Amino acid sequence: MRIIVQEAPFDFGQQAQAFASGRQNMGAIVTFTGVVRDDASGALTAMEIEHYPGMTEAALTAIANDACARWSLGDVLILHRYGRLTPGEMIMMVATAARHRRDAFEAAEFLMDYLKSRAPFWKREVTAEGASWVAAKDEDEAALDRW
Amino acid sequence: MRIIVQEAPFDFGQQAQAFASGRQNMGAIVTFTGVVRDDASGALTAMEIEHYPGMTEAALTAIANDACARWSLGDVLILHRYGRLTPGEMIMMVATAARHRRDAFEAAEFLMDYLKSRAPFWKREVTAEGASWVAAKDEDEAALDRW
Amino acid sequence: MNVLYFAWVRERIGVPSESVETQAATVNDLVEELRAREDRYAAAFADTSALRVAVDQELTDFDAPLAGVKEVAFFPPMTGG
Amino acid sequence: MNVLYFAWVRERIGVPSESVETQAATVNDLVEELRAREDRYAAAFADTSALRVAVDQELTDFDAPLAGVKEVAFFPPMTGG
Repeated sequence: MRIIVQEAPFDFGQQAQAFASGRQNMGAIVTFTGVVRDDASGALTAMEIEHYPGMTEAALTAIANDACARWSLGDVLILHRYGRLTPGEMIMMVATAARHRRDAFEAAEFLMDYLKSRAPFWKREVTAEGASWVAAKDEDEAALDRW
Repeated sequence: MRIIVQEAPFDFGQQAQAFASGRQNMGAIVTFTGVVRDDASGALTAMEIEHYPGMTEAALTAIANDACARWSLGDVLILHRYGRLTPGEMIMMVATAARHRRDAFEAAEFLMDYLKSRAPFWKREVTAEGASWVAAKDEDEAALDRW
Repeated sequence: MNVLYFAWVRERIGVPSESVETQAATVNDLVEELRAREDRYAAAFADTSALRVAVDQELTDFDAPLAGVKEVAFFPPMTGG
Repeated sequence: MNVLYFAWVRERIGVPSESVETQAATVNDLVEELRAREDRYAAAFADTSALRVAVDQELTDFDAPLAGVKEVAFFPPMTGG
């Protein structure tokens, strides 16, 4: 299991390749990557991500451990950035390796649902008109009921 | 949309990076990669994959088009190999890009479920004792009922 | 009409494809004609519930009509992914 | 006890963290004490249903006890991923 919290950009291709390589006993690899998405108007200047340094890695580790307890997984990676990002930049990724594809898919969705609402990150959108904190969505909270 | 059928190995990291890059309007990228999995005994020498050259690309394109009709997707990639592969080699990958993560995840699972039972590939396992065609699994056929 | 065989169907029949002269109206009629030819066909088509068929490279059923069709392929359930 | 604030809670209170001397038995008691201090605290804690709390870096509820606790953090619902 690898948990990485960093400000710097990451090389998604390299991370994905390294995670997937040399897995003779894991038939299924799933990755999810989150990208800073500009809205249709192109108004977003930056996305600023604040986090809780002492708690973040522990919270991500706990979420990854939960996933390993619920599904038969060979490995889990969670990588999440903080700081100032611009549209098109990758914010984070998760990866799961499992013998069977259903486990790999479900665990990756579970990781994402918990990252959204239970990991100590807060997003602030910066536009030409000013900045505002992204409000948590009811649908993200509701997504946890699935598990 | 990209549909690739080839005998040669592919560079998963490079494909994943290229697929995910430069997507300011797509917040969610999901990839799935299938790896030739050796069973616990380490008995598998090779996995041979036969396909139906005239039909394969058309069948994969139809599956990708179905996914685009059902979910709001920005892009889809399906890459599938044929020929003789050894344990640990990557057989195939799919990738989906969407504004929202649920669309990207569900579409990738849909692609995989249809690839398993509706794309004209046949797998043959080669061991020291001989070779045998992989039987289709009831659970793979049942997985289609979900969609 | 070109008839193609894949995986163990190909192995039982012994060739990957062949040209077949037929007036068969449906895939089922064609299967009956092939079964009557030789034992290797009878063996390959013993249980059509274990087979799938594509007509002009589209998956279909065994009652599909063959009028105007150029290519029929028989194979076991697919195992991609 | 070290008290931390994140996101708009930090902005309203004006500092990212501070040391607080308190005998509060629970998080709710601590919130009451802070609210009584100054308007900026009252503003930040006006609606605790809009807030989340972590005690010694674990998510918990506002009725969590504070005996032996070293660090309490207040923040809005998280928006990771």
